[in-house]
Amino acid sequence: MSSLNHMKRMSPPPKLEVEIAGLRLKNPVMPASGTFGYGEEFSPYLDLEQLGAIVTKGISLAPKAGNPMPRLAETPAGMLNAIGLQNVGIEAFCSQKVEFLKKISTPVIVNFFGNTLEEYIEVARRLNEVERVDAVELNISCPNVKAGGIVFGTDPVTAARVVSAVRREVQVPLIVKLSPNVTDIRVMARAVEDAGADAISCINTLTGMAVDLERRCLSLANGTGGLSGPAIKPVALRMVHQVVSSVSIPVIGIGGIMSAEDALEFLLVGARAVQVGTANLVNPGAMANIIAGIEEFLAQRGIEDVNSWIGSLK
Amino acid sequence: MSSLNHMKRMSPPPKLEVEIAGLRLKNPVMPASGTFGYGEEFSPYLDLEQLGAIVTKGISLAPKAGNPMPRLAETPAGMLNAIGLQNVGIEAFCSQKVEFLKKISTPVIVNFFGNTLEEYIEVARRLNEVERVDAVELNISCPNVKAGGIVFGTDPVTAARVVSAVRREVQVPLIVKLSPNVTDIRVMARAVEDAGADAISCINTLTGMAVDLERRCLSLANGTGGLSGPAIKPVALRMVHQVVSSVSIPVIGIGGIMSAEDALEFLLVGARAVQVGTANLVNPGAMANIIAGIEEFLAQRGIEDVNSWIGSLK
Amino acid sequence: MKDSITTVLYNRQMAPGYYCMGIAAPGYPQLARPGQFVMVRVNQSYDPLLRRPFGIFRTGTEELSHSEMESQDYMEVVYKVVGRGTRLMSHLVAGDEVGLLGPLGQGFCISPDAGGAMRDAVLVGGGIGVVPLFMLAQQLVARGVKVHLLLGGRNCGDILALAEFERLGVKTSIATDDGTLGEKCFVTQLLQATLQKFPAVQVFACGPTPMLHAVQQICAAAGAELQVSLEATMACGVGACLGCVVEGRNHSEQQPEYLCTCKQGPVFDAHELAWTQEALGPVLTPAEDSL
Amino acid sequence: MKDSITTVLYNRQMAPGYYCMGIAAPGYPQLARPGQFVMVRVNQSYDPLLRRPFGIFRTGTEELSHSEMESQDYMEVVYKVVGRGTRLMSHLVAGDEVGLLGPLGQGFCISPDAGGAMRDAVLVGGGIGVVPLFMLAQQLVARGVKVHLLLGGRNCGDILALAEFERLGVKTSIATDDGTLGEKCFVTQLLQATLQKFPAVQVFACGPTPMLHAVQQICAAAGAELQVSLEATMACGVGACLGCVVEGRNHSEQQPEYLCTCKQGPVFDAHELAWTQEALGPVLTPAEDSL
Ligand SMILES: Cc1cc2nc3c(=O)[nH]c(=O)nc-3n(C[C@H](O)[C@H](O)[C@H](O)COP(=O)(O)OP(=O)(O)OC[C@H]3O[C@@H](n4cnc5c(N)ncnc54)[C@H](O)[C@@H]3O)c2cc1C
Ligand SMILES: Cc1cc2nc3c(=O)[nH]c(=O)nc-3n(C[C@H](O)[C@H](O)[C@H](O)COP(=O)(O)OP(=O)(O)OC[C@H]3O[C@@H](n4cnc5c(N)ncnc54)[C@H](O)[C@@H]3O)c2cc1C
Ligand SMILES: Cc1cc2nc3c(=O)[nH]c(=O)nc-3n(C[C@H](O)[C@H](O)[C@H](O)COP(=O)(O)O)c2cc1C
Ligand SMILES: Cc1cc2nc3c(=O)[nH]c(=O)nc-3n(C[C@H](O)[C@H](O)[C@H](O)COP(=O)(O)O)c2cc1C
Ligand code: FES
Ligand code: FES
Repeated sequence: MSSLNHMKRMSPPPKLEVEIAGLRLKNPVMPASGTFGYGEEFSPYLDLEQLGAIVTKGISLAPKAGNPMPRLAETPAGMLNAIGLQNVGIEAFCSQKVEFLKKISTPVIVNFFGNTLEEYIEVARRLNEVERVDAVELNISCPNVKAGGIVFGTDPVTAARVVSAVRREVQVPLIVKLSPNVTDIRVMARAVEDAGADAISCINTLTGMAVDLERRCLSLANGTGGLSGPAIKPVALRMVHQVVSSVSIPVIGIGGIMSAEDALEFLLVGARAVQVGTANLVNPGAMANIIAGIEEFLAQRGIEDVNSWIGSLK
Repeated sequence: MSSLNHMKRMSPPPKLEVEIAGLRLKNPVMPASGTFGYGEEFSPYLDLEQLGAIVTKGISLAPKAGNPMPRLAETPAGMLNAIGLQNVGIEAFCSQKVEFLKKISTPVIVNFFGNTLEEYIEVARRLNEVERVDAVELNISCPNVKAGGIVFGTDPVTAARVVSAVRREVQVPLIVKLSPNVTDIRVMARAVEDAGADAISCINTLTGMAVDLERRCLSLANGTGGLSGPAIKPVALRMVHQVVSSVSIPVIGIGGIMSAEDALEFLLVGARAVQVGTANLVNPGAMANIIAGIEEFLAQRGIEDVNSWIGSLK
Repeated sequence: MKDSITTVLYNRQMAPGYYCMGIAAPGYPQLARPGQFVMVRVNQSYDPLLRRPFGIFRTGTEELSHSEMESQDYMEVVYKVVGRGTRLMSHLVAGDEVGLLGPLGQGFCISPDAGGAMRDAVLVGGGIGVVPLFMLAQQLVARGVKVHLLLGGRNCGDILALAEFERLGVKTSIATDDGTLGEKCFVTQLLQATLQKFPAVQVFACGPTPMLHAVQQICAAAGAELQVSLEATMACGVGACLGCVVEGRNHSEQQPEYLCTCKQGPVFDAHELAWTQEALGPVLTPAEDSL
Repeated sequence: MKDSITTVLYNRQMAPGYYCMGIAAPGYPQLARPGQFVMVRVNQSYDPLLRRPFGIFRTGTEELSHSEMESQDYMEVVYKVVGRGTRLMSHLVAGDEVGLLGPLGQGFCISPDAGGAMRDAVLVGGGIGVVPLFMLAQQLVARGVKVHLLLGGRNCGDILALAEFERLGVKTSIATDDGTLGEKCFVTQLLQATLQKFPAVQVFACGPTPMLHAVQQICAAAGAELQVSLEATMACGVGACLGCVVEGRNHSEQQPEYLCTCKQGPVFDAHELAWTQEALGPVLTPAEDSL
């Protein structure tokens, strides 16, 4: 975007505030679950107050060990992870992690999952009681855990069942995170909207695999892993565009967002906000740059409110 | 693979010959349809006799105009194409393109598609009469053409119907090329195997999208395009691995193969041969390097026959 | 028509944002024809993945003063930094490796009449579009053709290679949008004036699509022969991917006639092309750069 | 703990395949503790995408002779070219930009007894594993601890930084697989011998996982305290992705206890870890490079 630099900056600064299912966000930028820990890890690199929201690592009922090592493999312009949803469990989350979150005013979205319908319901119920939880993000799309994501997230009937069950448990906004590993994401999007989702976030990782030629085996101990990073951006953009045109609830765009330009692309095709994942791992200050870059881009074009950029694709 | 260079080469050179559904190939490397024209375009850069096979651009019954421009967009470690299956049609193929292919002895695999079941059948029938056609590759997976791929390639029942109809028309080996834009590629693989496919090639491109921020529109005139190149390799490897474990017919691995190492990865997870697509566009001599690299790799490890590497994943 | 890994000989800034890169290119002085192009692979990474197309500015052979009495064929690429690929190129230094594929495509066609019946040629270059015109001018001048060069740009910084054309003895007229060099008008206005003075000459043009559209209309009205060099987003550069097509004169949905910019072009006779708005594809140059 | 874009000061080959890169690193001399590491972003492309972790070899401050009477903090990374990222690094020259995140992780813990009750320390380095031991040796020597350095490698080319340790006055014993330098044995055999001479000392080790396993067994048998610095494939380096974990001592499927190599490590007290075959993850170094 070399041309950006030529132009002069105008005042006043554009408004970046957006609303997702009643949740007001300072700006449309938040971390993607699992790439930002529970927030605390990034406080040396980033002013957490700057963010549109904080999204936590996925929480389950019981603590989860996750997968054996190796859990990571780098791929061209991307990475595979098979963390296996390792997390401290809802108990420890409430007793250990919420304390830190109380110190900041940024909205907190807690990502969660279960291995059974009952677990989903139970975690949702517990989260609903935590004051600091401003919204929940239901992960029905994790491709790593056999008992989890793959079943719930790839069949519209099963997905709808989880969503409506969880819906009954929570008063806070319910965001449902979709898996890209499906034939038609529009069908999934409509199913979860009908079942009561307040917003959709998409996409989660694409299922992939890497091979270690030297050791003559698969690189990840788990066999498959979730592909994220710039490599998946074209697929993510396509799916966000499809979902935006299929539902009337707001959509949060995710997938390979590394720069302000990437974020602006998702907003342009209609995402109301974006989540930044892998970029945080490459550069813990990534989101600060992205927020500043969005502001600069809009200002240079005299766009006064990010909401008039959102969905304004010609 | 810096370690390759340290080791000494052993003799005799390893055997590279493989067999796909009765078709004997000098080596497991061939171009992917649509990235190698009709062969002739590459003769200044490559000795076509070197190749395991030649795979042509997809042929349809009538000539096809393809999509308006722009048809290309570069993406991180990948590219999107929305050529729209532009081709000269079966008539012109037989009258103009076959002549050149007669001058070389490398097996010719003709990729083809139709907009209706009847068109598929008709093209297949015509191809079966052309002497120089050693095998056909049925494209049921093109994501660009609304009337084409998306319908046939993503539903097992429809796919099986096309495959069995075409099966009746051709005596030469029938290779079916699968789309990756499905929830479970194993279901598709089994469906086409049961319907009479002699081999499976996978994967075709992932459907993606790119945005032009300056023009505030989608980059491709067609909106969506097919994502290819290194970016998709992890998804392709996963799917090839899945298909190999689901069917007993041979599988041809495709997706992001740029180097000998990439090709060796696909062979290791069980592909009997590989197709090289985007790499030909970046470097018209790519396949010669890949073939030489495979030979060198096997020789250095004292592996006498590529068939003992194929599927030997630990 | 070869693909090779070769070396950067030099890479000099010509004007802010414009560079001239010399690349070792054995055989190019004999092989390369005016209007042909090369595909350059900027680095060995997969990001960016694709090669970038560049016109051949000029070729030459340098005697090497080293021990061996050898000579070094080279070619020059003149480029503008517009995005990631060209930015990476601008960082290369002598000795760095680049992948070079070419010379590719169909160049300008110099009529057998050149220098005889055809005594005047008008060359129209918009911005970086001047690049393929230099070798063309060289050959026309060598044939005794009188070359009228018309260059356009947004401002004086966009007018390149003036000294080189001067050394050839080519008469140059300049138009800039802001009048910082030459006349303050469009290059197409210069063309109109020139064609009034020298009717029925041969015109050769290279520049952004909107400029070519205007040039085509002026030439058609004036009855002048026209060859244009087109730009398109390219992947392969060798006619394999069909990503770079433009619509041929007889193109229709029913009877598609697509021409590959890389293989049947980049230089086309104006008669070969459909001159509708969409026929030549979208305008590639960033909005504020249009002429 | 900062993330910054900074400059390469120098990048010298130390031995075939090994380089030493000086990087401008304000504050590092004060901040960096022995055993800590940095994450380096090699280039701005998305391929390779991830940063690479490197131990901090040493830090320092150089007086700049320029006009301003300023001084320049720097840190040194000593690295082996094993793949794409390190190959790209080896091409960098003074003035190039790199992304630098650090200092990160927990370094070696120097006991308050050091120099007092604890008078001897044994440092065991396998190949490139010598890197974090240098700053450790510096600090131990400064406290009056007698340092016994044991280095192992496949051949003399893998034994690095001998001169630096010599200047510190550290006594070094060497083991190579092929006997081209020091004794022809494994470094673990040197350790065994050393622990017989100096029982109950503190051992610090860094090297490939198989070596660490052997060191741990020897130390456990000899009753010596042991700290090890581990390697793991990393993405973030800050404890966010959970990609770099090892199993803690009490780890079980039911009561998982995973420790992040990047955050709780890379240096661990041997007692913190489970020493089963899988606990420390797979051997990362290419097969033929194991010690
Ligand atoms: C036959 C041919 C000859 C050419 N000769 C020259 C030359 O001699 N000198 C020169 O500087 N450029 C030339 N170009 C254009 C050059 O190829 C592009 O500027 C270059 O590919 C941009 O690469 P990038 O990575 O820097 O920009 P990208 O990041 O790919 O794109 C940045 C911006 O440049 C625009 N752009 C992309 N591709 C082109 C294109 N093909 N033409 C124009 N704008 C484009 C994009 O729309 C975008 O606005 C030629 C193009 C063709 C097809
Ligand atoms: C805390 C820590 C400190 C380190 N300190 C140093 C140091 O001071 N000097 C140094 O040279 N290296 C050090 N390493 C290892 C270094 O990070 C890797 O060598 C580097 O990431 C390889 O990058 P690459 O792109 O060149 O190789 P890749 O292309 O990523 O891999 C090539 C080969 O190297 C192996 N490899 C990949 N990652 C590692 C790894 N983390 N450790 C060992 N082998 C690996 C792979 O298995 C493969 O065989 C350290 C690693 C860690 C975790
Ligand atoms: C290391 C890692 C861990 C992740 N963990 C979770 C998780 O716990 N829950 C979840 O819904 N998504 C998880 N994801 C997926 C991301 O939230 C995001 O959807 C995906 O990475 C695509 O975005 P990106 O390309 O910006 O990374 C994880 C991704 C990565 C890379
Ligand atoms: C420009 C282009 C044109 C293509 N045309 C066809 C086609 O006509 N028929 C087909 O089956 N696949 C077509 N493909 C898909 C490729 O054959 C291949 O499946 C895909 O590109 C993935 O391989 P790659 O990553 O090596 O390119 C095309 C791909 C590209 C890039
Ligand atoms: S660029 Fe591939 S056909 Fe022209
Ligand atoms: S590398 Fe991400 S947690 Fe350690």
